Amino acid sequence: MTVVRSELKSLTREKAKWMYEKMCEIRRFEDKVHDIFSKGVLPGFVHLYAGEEAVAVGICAHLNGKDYITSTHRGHGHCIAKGCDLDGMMAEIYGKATGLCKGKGGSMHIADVEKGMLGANGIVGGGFPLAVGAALTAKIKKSGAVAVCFFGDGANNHGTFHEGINLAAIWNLPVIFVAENNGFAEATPFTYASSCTNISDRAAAYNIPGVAVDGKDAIAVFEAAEHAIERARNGRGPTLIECKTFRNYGHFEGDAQTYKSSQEKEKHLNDLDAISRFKEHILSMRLLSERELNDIEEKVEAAVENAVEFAEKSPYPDEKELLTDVYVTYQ
Amino acid sequence: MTVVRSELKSLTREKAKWMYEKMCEIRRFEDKVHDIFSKGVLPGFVHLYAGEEAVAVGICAHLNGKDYITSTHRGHGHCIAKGCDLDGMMAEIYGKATGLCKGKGGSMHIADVEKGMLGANGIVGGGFPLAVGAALTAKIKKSGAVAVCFFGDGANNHGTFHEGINLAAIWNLPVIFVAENNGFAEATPFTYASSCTNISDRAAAYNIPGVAVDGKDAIAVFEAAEHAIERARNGRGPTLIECKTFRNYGHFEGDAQTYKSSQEKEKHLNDLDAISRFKEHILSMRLLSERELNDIEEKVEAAVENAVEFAEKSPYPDEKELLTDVYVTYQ
Amino acid sequence: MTRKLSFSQAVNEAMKLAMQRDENVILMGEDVAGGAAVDHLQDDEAWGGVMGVTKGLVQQFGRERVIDTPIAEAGYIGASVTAAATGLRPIAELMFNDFIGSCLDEVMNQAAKLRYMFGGKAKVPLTIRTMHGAGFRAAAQHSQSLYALFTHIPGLKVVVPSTPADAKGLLLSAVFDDDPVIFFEDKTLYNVKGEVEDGFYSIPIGKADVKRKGTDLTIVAIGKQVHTALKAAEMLTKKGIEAEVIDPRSLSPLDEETILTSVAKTNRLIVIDEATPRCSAATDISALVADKGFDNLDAPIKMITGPHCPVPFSPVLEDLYLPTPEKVLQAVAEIIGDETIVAV
Amino acid sequence: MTRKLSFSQAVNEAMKLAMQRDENVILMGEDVAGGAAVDHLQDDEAWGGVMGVTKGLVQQFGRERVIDTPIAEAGYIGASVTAAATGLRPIAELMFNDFIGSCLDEVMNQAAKLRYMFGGKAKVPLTIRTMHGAGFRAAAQHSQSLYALFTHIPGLKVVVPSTPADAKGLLLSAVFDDDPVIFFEDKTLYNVKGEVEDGFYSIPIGKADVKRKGTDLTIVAIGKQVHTALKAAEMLTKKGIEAEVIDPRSLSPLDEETILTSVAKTNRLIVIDEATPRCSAATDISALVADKGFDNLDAPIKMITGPHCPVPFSPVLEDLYLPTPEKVLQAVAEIIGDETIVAV
Ligand SMILES: Cc1ncc(C[n+]2csc(CCOP(=O)(O)OP(=O)(O)O)c2C)c(N)n1
Ligand SMILES: Cc1ncc(C[n+]2csc(CCOP(=O)(O)OP(=O)(O)O)c2C)c(N)n1
Ligand SMILES: [Mg+2]
Ligand SMILES: [Mg+2]
Repeated sequence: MTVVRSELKSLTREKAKWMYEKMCEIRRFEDKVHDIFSKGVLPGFVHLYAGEEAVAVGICAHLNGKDYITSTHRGHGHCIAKGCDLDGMMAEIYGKATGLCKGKGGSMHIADVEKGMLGANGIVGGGFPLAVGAALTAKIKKSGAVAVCFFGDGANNHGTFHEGINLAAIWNLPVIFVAENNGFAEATPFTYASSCTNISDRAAAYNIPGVAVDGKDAIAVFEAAEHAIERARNGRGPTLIECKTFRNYGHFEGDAQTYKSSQEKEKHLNDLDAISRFKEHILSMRLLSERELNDIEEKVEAAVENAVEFAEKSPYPDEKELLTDVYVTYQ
Repeated sequence: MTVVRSELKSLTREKAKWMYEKMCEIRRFEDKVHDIFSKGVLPGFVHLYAGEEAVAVGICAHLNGKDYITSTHRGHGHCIAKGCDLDGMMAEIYGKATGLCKGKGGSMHIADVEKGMLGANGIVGGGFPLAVGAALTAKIKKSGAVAVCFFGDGANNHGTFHEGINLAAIWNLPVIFVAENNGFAEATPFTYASSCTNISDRAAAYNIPGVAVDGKDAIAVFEAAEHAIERARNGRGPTLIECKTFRNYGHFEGDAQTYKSSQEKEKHLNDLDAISRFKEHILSMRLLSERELNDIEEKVEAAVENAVEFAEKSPYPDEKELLTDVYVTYQ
Repeated sequence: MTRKLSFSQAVNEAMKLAMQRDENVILMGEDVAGGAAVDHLQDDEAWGGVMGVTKGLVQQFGRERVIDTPIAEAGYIGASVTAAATGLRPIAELMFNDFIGSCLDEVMNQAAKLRYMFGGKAKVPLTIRTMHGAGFRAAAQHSQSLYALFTHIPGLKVVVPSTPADAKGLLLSAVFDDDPVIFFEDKTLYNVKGEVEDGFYSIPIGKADVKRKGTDLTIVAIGKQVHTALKAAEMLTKKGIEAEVIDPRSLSPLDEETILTSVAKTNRLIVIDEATPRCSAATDISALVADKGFDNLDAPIKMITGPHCPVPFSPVLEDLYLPTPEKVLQAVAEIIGDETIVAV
Repeated sequence: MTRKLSFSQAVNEAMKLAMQRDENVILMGEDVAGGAAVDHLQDDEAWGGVMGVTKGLVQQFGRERVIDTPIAEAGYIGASVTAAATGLRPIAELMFNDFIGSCLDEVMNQAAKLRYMFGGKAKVPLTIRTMHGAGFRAAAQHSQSLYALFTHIPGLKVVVPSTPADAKGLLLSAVFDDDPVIFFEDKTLYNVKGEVEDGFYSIPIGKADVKRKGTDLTIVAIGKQVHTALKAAEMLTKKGIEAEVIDPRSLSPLDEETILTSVAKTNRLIVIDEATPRCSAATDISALVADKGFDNLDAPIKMITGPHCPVPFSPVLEDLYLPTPEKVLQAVAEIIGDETIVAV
């Protein structure tokens, strides 16, 4: 179990509440999508974030509405942690007109630019340069915003990792690169595909701080993020945070996961579960009561049910939508 | 001056002779191209290698005919060190039919695949994956060959640096990555564009050895290469060698080099000159005599004059060559 | 002897035969084996590609020849170029053709140009297999059909098969071709079955196949759209219109002669290409005929293509995106001047 | 008031005006300033781009807005996409269009598609300036004209100006356009001079310019080839043939109307495009007319393009590569059926 870090003043009651709620939302949302998908209702590819909640939530707990994030193909968790609307997300996954992207993007492209969520991304490694660009705007416009780039262990071998981090480093930009090392890229182990021992070790190649944390410990992530984001906001440049984590489901829905051992799966679904650990933690810190947590759980449950209902009742996009939004003025 | 490394047994009389000859060939060849270019005779872009001779020669001194190299836009030196024919090279730069590539490639694409010279490359960073591919063949075919990837400080920020080195590392391939850090990419300083202090520091990100050497000291390069190449041949994987060097001319012909200070230029053209230093060195080691070195210089002088004459007298390619060599069978 | 195989099985069989025939043939790509270096994993449980197309190959040929790669397309596709130039005959898988964005340089500036730039002193016997096509609800970054980009680039050969039998024979040609070939596989065709000859056979690259004979109209269709064309042709028969359906099978080289000969007979041309319309294979074939076949043309050349927009996610929109037999009939109605055709 | 400016000066002036008008306009690229962080370097000695096109801008706008980048095209072009989406209006320079190989993903899958994938909730006011064209003895990897690739991709606008005045007005439109625009500059045009209006003006993207009026034949020519067309037209006048020369100026969107109207009058079309021939802008324009202008056509549509091969280095071969007025005359002779034209 996680050691109580009493010095963590920034983990206020409100923060803890928010974090618990968001973690539950992600878990519930993903479990639900998993169920619906297995019934054959949902179109396309879906990559679920369940199991990795502590990362998105521990990081985004420090962000405000002006801050930016870039995400991945496994983007639902980042969206929720950045405050995207559950109804709009679920509708998007259904391909409905009421979706956050009017149904045109789908699971792999959910975005809410107004909220600083610059999009899930179907291209592995696509987010690095995009995070740099948002941070460049922040720096030039002196907005005080930071940009967080979430990426997987697989993405850490793509050329954009190198180009993006180097750019952020030489321009001293407020970017936090957050590796979600869940051990696998599809069916390929991190240990096979990456020559580094830890992704965070690669930070040295750019003269920026690199830290590795237990990514299933929301408080550890929260703490690491706090330092990094403060640093970035104070104009001291980028940080690379590696969060060691695990995805509860397969790479995408339908993956038998033969490449994972059953002990590993077992352990992560039970003892190491991020939400139970966070719960225990805040209970033992007496930040929130059992009762309060239950209330949150119920609220979340209802919100997700609601989102599904909303999505199912929503209409599909109008035919004319095929040709809108290609250009600001379609030609 | 360089300290005499008496333990360097592999630097035999023959080797030293070869090295001195190749360094002189490169210098003479490039100075000549510079002269001809300034008369407006030569077409296109030309990037001269003069000043960096110790790198190509110190490395290639350990290669045999089966080994591979990949090169850059600044490729003449690599070609010469890998044994390409001076006549064919010069004719290529002139765009003549007798050129190594029948005049179709030009300075930026000189190649001699038979000799393991896999091409100069107009694309910065283009060489990393190409070196990996050649090494993969060597490994699969168990040919015992190694592949050397020459690249500039500018290329070290390109995504292919990261992808190429990571691949070589995880597959444990016989590749030697040789950074020619001449301090500038065009007019942009290494210190601005790269977040690392030394390029060799980046080796740690791939769990491979990284060494930095004085790239204007042929013997230092020779020594570092010896270890790395032996290692690669013995199946122990890639090494990154950074050679700190300096180009005597501008980025390309016509560059006023306002970004370099005059002291820097002065120092490099005189005290730090790689050829004079190597000469002094082998004289002081009594490996070769003044007389022998003079003979080499004369021979080289004649060979380069000859190459120019050969190129000038050679015919341009036949019109039909426009459409040959696109495919093995042109369709 | 022939058996019914799915498109995916046919592609798999071609790779198996190629690897059996020549030990220089290797296969590399993301998860083409799957589970590299996972101790407890039995090779028969390994993924064999994200769609299972390479399933079983690692079992038969081992991880020395069926090589999983990191997500580093520039790196491993680039490596495959020189692996080819130095003596191997690699099949490199680019999982989705959309990922060419990560490795265009290696394909366009290296693979395609090495031979020419080196004055003919190199050859690059490389096959890049890649998935394309809309209709899978895979959205804008996983649904493109980008063969036009590759066809534009001299030095590459571009193959887009429409049936299992063609896929097998063309892939075997591609692997043993001494030039770089980009081999497109429509992800929505993988489960489509067809008769496939067993054993080793190859179909020459650059030879179109007349998938249906006809006299009144030529339809040239690319990849999966060959099936749209055949459906439209069936519908047109009821109206007494006999469409000839040509499957070019390779876009580069393009079998101009078969197309021009057909148009000389039918005097009308429709091209079906699900890719986006501008600077596309559709315009390419159309322009060919507007020049060399002009004197035989009795009607405007119609192109049925995807619209000038990214592929939308929502099923209702994606269905509108793709060509359909109905859209073909609409075009036929226009060039035949008989509106009743649309109602077929 | 107009003055004679070179193409390069006109482009420079447009950037200056844009940066003066809107502080959100920034410029980034390799050596666009030059000598970043070199202490002793005076800003007026800085390169200002590899061809000097951005010279002086860093002096006027400082290194906060004129930003040198490492050789990391995916990195900085990708960054420019979101810099645009989050409130800046970047001009990103891709030194040679051939380097798109290093950053196609950022252009094709991000810049071009963000708006659509996000359901219209993003805009990407980004201009990518890039050099193209053969004739500079720069060989296969620095001489391509790749506008067809970009035109194929929905979501991008593609501009290819042929004169200094157009370049200035179109670049100003591009920078203040809310969609991503790829702006092509032919490196062999940089020193070509022309009259250019001073002050701020813009030319709408999507509007072709009739560079010469004529009645007998329409020539659509792209970029530098407009000048080839004009030369050919002068030569044809002597034979009593009046060619109309249309410069589309932008390929995406394409001003179909101006082209179709011209062909309706002249009944003949030739397209000149120095890029490689397959799936090209030439085939695109040809296919347009073979469909929508078919009824007005009296002759095959001819395309004068580069051949299906990489650009060779040797000057003698490169000269053969490019379109020439003589090749145009040859095509005119064919479609007019008068062989004596060739001898003009
Ligand atoms: C450029 C690119 N290459 C390949 C893919 C196919 N792909 C999608 S997800 C994935 C694995 C990503 O692994 P990782 O980065 O570890 O993220 P995770 O799925 O574990 O969250 C791959 C290979 C892609 N989408 N984009
Ligand atoms: C992908 C790519 N980007 C940009 C260029 C333009 N360019 C040619 S050489 C060069 C500088 C290369 O610097 P470096 O790698 O240090 O090699 P050096 O010239 O110093 O030998 C640049 C930017 C290119 N050729 N390819
Ligand atoms: Mg992962
Ligand atoms: Mg350099």
